[in-house]
Amino acid sequence: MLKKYAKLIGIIIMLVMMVVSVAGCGGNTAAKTIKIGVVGPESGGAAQLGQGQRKAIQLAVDEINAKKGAGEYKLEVFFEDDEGNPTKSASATNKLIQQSKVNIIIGAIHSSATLADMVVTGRAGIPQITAGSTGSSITEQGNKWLFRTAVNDEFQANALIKYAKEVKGIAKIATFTAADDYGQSGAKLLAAAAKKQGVELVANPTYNNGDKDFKPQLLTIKEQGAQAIFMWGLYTDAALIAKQSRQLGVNVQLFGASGMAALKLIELGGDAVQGLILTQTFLPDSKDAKVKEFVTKYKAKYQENPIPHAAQAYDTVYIIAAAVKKANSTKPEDLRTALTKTAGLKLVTGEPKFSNRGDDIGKYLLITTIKGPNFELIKTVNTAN
Amino acid sequence: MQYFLNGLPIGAIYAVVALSYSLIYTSSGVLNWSQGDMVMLGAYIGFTLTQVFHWSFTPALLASMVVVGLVGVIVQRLILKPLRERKAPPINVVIATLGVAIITRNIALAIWGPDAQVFPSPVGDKPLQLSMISVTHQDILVVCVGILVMAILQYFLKYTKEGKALRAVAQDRRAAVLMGVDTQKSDAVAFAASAALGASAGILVAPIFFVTFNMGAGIGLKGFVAAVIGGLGSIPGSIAGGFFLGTLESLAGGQISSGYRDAITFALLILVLWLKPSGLFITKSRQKV
Amino acid sequence: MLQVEAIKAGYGTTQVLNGVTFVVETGKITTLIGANGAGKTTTLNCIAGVLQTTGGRITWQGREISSLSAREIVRIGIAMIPEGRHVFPQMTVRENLEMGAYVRSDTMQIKRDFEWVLTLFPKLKTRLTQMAGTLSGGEQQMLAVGRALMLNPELLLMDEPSMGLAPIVVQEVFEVIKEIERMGKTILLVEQNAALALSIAHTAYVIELGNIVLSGSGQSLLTNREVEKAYLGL
Amino acid sequence: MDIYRLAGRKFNIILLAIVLLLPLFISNLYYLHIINLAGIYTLITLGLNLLSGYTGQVSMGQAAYFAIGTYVSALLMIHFQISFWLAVPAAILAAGVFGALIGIPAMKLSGPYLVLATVGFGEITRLVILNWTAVTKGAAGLTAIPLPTFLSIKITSEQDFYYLIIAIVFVGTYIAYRLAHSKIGRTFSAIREDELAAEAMGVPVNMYKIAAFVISAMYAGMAGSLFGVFAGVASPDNFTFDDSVAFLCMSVVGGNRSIAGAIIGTFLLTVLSEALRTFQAYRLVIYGGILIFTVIYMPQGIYGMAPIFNKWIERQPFAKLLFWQKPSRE
Amino acid sequence: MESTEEILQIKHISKRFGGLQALDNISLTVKTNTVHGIIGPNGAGKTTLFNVITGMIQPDDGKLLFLQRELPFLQPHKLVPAGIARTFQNIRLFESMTVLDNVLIGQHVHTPTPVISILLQGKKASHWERVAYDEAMQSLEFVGLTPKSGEIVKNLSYGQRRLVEFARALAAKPRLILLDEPAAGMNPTEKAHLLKIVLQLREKGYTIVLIEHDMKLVMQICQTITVLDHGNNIAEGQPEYIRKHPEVISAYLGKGE
Repeated sequence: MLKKYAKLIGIIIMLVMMVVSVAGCGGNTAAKTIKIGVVGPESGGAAQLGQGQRKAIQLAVDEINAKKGAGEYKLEVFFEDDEGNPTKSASATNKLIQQSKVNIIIGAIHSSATLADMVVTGRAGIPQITAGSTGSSITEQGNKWLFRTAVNDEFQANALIKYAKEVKGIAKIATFTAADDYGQSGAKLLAAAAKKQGVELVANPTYNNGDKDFKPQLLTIKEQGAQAIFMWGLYTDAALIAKQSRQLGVNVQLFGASGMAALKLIELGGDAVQGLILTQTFLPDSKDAKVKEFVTKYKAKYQENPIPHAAQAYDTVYIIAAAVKKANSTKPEDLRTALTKTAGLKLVTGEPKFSNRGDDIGKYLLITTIKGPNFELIKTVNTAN
Repeated sequence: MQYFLNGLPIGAIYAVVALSYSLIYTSSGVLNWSQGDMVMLGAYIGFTLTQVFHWSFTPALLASMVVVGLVGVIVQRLILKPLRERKAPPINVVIATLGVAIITRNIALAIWGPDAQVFPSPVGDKPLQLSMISVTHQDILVVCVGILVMAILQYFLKYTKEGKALRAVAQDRRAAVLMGVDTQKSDAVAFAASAALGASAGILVAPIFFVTFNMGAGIGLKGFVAAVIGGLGSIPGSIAGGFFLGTLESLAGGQISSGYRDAITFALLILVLWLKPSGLFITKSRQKV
Repeated sequence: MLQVEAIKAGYGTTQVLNGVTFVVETGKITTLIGANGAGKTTTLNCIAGVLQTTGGRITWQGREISSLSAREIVRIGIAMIPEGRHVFPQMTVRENLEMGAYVRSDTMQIKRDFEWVLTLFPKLKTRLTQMAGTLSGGEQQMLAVGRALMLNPELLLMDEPSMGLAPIVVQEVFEVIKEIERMGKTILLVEQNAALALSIAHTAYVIELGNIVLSGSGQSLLTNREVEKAYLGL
Repeated sequence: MDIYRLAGRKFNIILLAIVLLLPLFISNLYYLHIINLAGIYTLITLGLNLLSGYTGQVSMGQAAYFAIGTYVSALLMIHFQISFWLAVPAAILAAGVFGALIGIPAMKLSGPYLVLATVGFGEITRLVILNWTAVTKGAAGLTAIPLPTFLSIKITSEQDFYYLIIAIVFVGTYIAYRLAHSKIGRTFSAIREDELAAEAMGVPVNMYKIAAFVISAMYAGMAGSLFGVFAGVASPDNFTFDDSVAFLCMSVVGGNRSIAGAIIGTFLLTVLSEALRTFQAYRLVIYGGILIFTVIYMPQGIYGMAPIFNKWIERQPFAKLLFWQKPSRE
Repeated sequence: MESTEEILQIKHISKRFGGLQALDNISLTVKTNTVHGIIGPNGAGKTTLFNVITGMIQPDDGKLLFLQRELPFLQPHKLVPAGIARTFQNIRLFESMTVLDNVLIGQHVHTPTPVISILLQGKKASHWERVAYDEAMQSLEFVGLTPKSGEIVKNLSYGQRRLVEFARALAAKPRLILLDEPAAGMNPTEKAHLLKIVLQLREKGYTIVLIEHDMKLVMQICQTITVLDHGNNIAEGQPEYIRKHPEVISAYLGKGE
């Protein structure tokens, strides 16, 4: 009969409750503290992004607390690993909101995870700022709780195509993008931008995550006679694509977006990525004072160069600190209002200012190229325009 | 032609990984899901030896095969042996090896970090342009070393005492016992040999693919698919399956659809399983190692 | 001399041997005959160390070997030719023979024994590179015998060498067995084909339901009506 | 009526009360969220137990049916404004059809070949979802999946979902229990134990095998529909090979030859993977270690251990109520 | 109550496995309500013949008539409804299920599977479950295993497992029962018990074909015995006739030199 099993269900629920009551004892709320929850992939395929984000946020929180940058409020930060999995990300966000009682969420990095988290933050009414997801579907939904300090892919796609057409005189392009949330949105935006600016898109192959052999697609691109390849994916993929295209004798101009902007790209790609043009929001060896200061501190603490995601996450904490100070409250609605009015900050990656969709339109968009072991700035574009 | 050529190096690697599956499957009937992570481990050890300790390629290859081979023995002793002694159902064995895969992968993440690492090709990756087609030195190296490794395996199985014992156990466990063969030892040898095979595949792909902690999952699965397409448990079948899968992927990716490339591979796999479960390249009764 | 004293054994909860006792004299053919399921193969498995006995003892040349594993039994020079031959089908004839000498390390002597086995089985000599699985049943039986001889064993355990073979081939196999005896090897032969086994055996034991019910010289049992009874249940 | 029964009945009432009132006690909605998630996964594991535990057909592709359930119901709800209660049967049906589809080649396969075929099916499904962007929106996934309503009550909060999920899990458990403890379950087990003997006893083995695939697919499809509305979004990242593996682990760790095992395994591993979050990088190492330990030392899963402790349990009044298994058939 | 009606006719069946002629143009007839023994040395083709009858092996040639109707090959699950049940040489039970469940599987084709009723715990389901249960318990009682009905099969002794298999075949309510070495691994007491059961079954009107090596048993219970050797039917007749048949004796004892 069912009884036997019903009992077992009972036990499990009880065990869960026990875990609940034991674990639930931790959270005590001191007055005048703002709790920030951070969700990101600290393990799994994109672990380097999540770990960079974590390091930068910890750095920013320590600094702000040391110099009382958020007025009377002390910043307290909670990190959760989502492995880049949307279900786990939603659970982690839930945990931060319900158990750690955070007032605001930073995260996630994968667009699919951010989208899943948005359901949670939206239902709970907690502001969420993603410093890593660039997919256009995130801000297209008109979710009032969501802000983005990563640069919108649409800006990047437009800027890149424009640069290719006007400066490099390229008329026929191919896109080569990852079949993941990031790449698929990039492909769509690049195609739209190309159409808008009258550039012919001759091929648009994709690849799946984890693919390592890109030669078949590169051969197709070659056959179609593209003058440039626009990549939209992670730096490991980009480095391999660059290498394999050179091996196949596909010596066309390569373009890329901020997702692959890491010094590792140059290390991994070697000669093949020399001359690659990509947009990014942050250059560690920039002469800008803010950048220099950030890089110096980050290096001192972690003995490595920060990745662009780290810079964006770092800025995000400063934006939150300013919003708390301005709102003088940790209520979600007050924080949200204060965030929408963000202005007058000069940070590492720009002068943040949110559009009514939640996009940061005060970002500097840097068009850079790879020269030797470094990125070299070609031109700075203000996304507000 | 170019598509076909491009499939060869990756095919060689699939073939080596497929062999490592076949070897364990025939000799001890175990479907070892941690095989892909042995590839990863081999790549990392090779990377560490060449890049951190500045060894040259060949000793690094050999050392990494030895170290990963030992890992294989440890896995056999600590996990497969108790499972066999307890006559565990096959599904438990599969899950245990999955557990090994999870552990190996995450230990690698803890040791070497999440970043991809460069493993420069020992011969450089400049392309050789031969009229319309181009291949790199590394590609040639992969195919050559891959074939060499397979030849060494073949030599080991054909001409050494332990190798022959391994085949004997695979073909008739009971009779092998009557010959005085220690089946536990030959299981361990099978695990060591197939882990070492995986390691060699890891070092070969490393310059092409970079080294990442999660590189094993994809290569492992493809190697397994190659083994089954060719005929799980057969050496010539596994090799043929590897090269077949490599070239098929190259063609499917270039000519049909890159996004659906793996879907095509798997659909073919299910078709092969359905119509000819013994493998495409095995003509008569299933041939064992 | 092999002495089997009151051994008991079985599979799981079923007892197959209920105290089997017999002796195998050095340099002679001893045969164990009986109907199907009487316990012949089980007895051989106990001697070969494949199955552990649950009672009684087995001694070989004065040394107790009841608790040795199959591997250790092989090392002390006892070879078994299993029922159904069990050659390694995907290995060549040569490799099969080499597997027989697996536990030996005296390379020179192995080479000599290899030649010797080939003179004993000239047919195998022409098939050295052929896969064992492609041989005919009789050839496989020869190979199984040859493989066991590659151990250069003192004692040879043979389980139903006539099974599944055409009568003419069975004759050949038995010729070889006699030949091996002439070389001074000790043989314990288990057979269902009683008449044939008795005709070449020095001593014979009839086993029924896990007990030895009859013994005597091969010739004497050949004419004994009791044997027929044990087989046909009269 | 013996004491066991009497106590059992009283216990059941208490249990029912606890289950129904649980949301009132749990103020931390995160825990409710995890319970809800585990409840959804339980449906998958129940189906998987019937398939792999009872019928002996291992599947490493359950995530595919889960995905089909999610996408079919979510797309129907988004594009055709169909109510959740109509979308669910459609999703279950669709998943069932695919279950039959993979069941057909599976008839001829066993062991690693069957495992690989199911893995292949899972991957094909995921890749199709990923690349068929016109319908599935590709990797970006479906967003704004509508919330279900029940008698004009909109189900929004974790508590609402709790009752929705618990009700469906209850029905699902009941059905699985009835199947498992009937002629059908008995026939499934016979196929697992010896296909040839079952065939010789007149069992149409192939038909039953396909039925097992269809049932497990339907369970996963049901779970998928729930998951869609619960998470509000769905993307291919939710339905990977790793997820299929996780479902299989839940089934085996809990004990795949029982219905209770599905519930135990699912809740345990779901809670465990959340609880281990604090251990950072080593948590997956611990997770892997637990898997290996379980399959070696508890080959029948945790529930399979219960009879071993029966003697001990009998002496402990409280434990007896919970765990004691009557030694023979009811 | 000797009957002359033929229940099973095997006509010119041949089967080759590679180089081995396992069955060579075998014909034999089993009469209703008899115990028919098939004997012969190892490898004579006895089990192959059973496998052909039960549809597990497709013969190269020949046909089978059961109750004057032709039997299809390769559809083992259709044999039970036709009225044939079998046991296996190496005992093929559902090892980790209870004795009762094993026997209930034998009932499979005789009770409907009312899915809806099963799910709703309906009357129909419980009625048929009860019917099946009663039948199964009767089979178990017949072989004397009632007290063991709740045991897991793998915990039973060899002889008991043979009986479970027997009970399972009985539960299929066949006209014809094929027993493949039913006495193998049994001790004398168990054999005596088996003998009694088989004789009782015959009294009840069943027809039984058995393969057996224990000649004593075969001679005691069979009305007709067929002797196979190397795939050939070398003798057929009553026990007395078989016992004295010279070819039978030489087949068993070997021809010597």
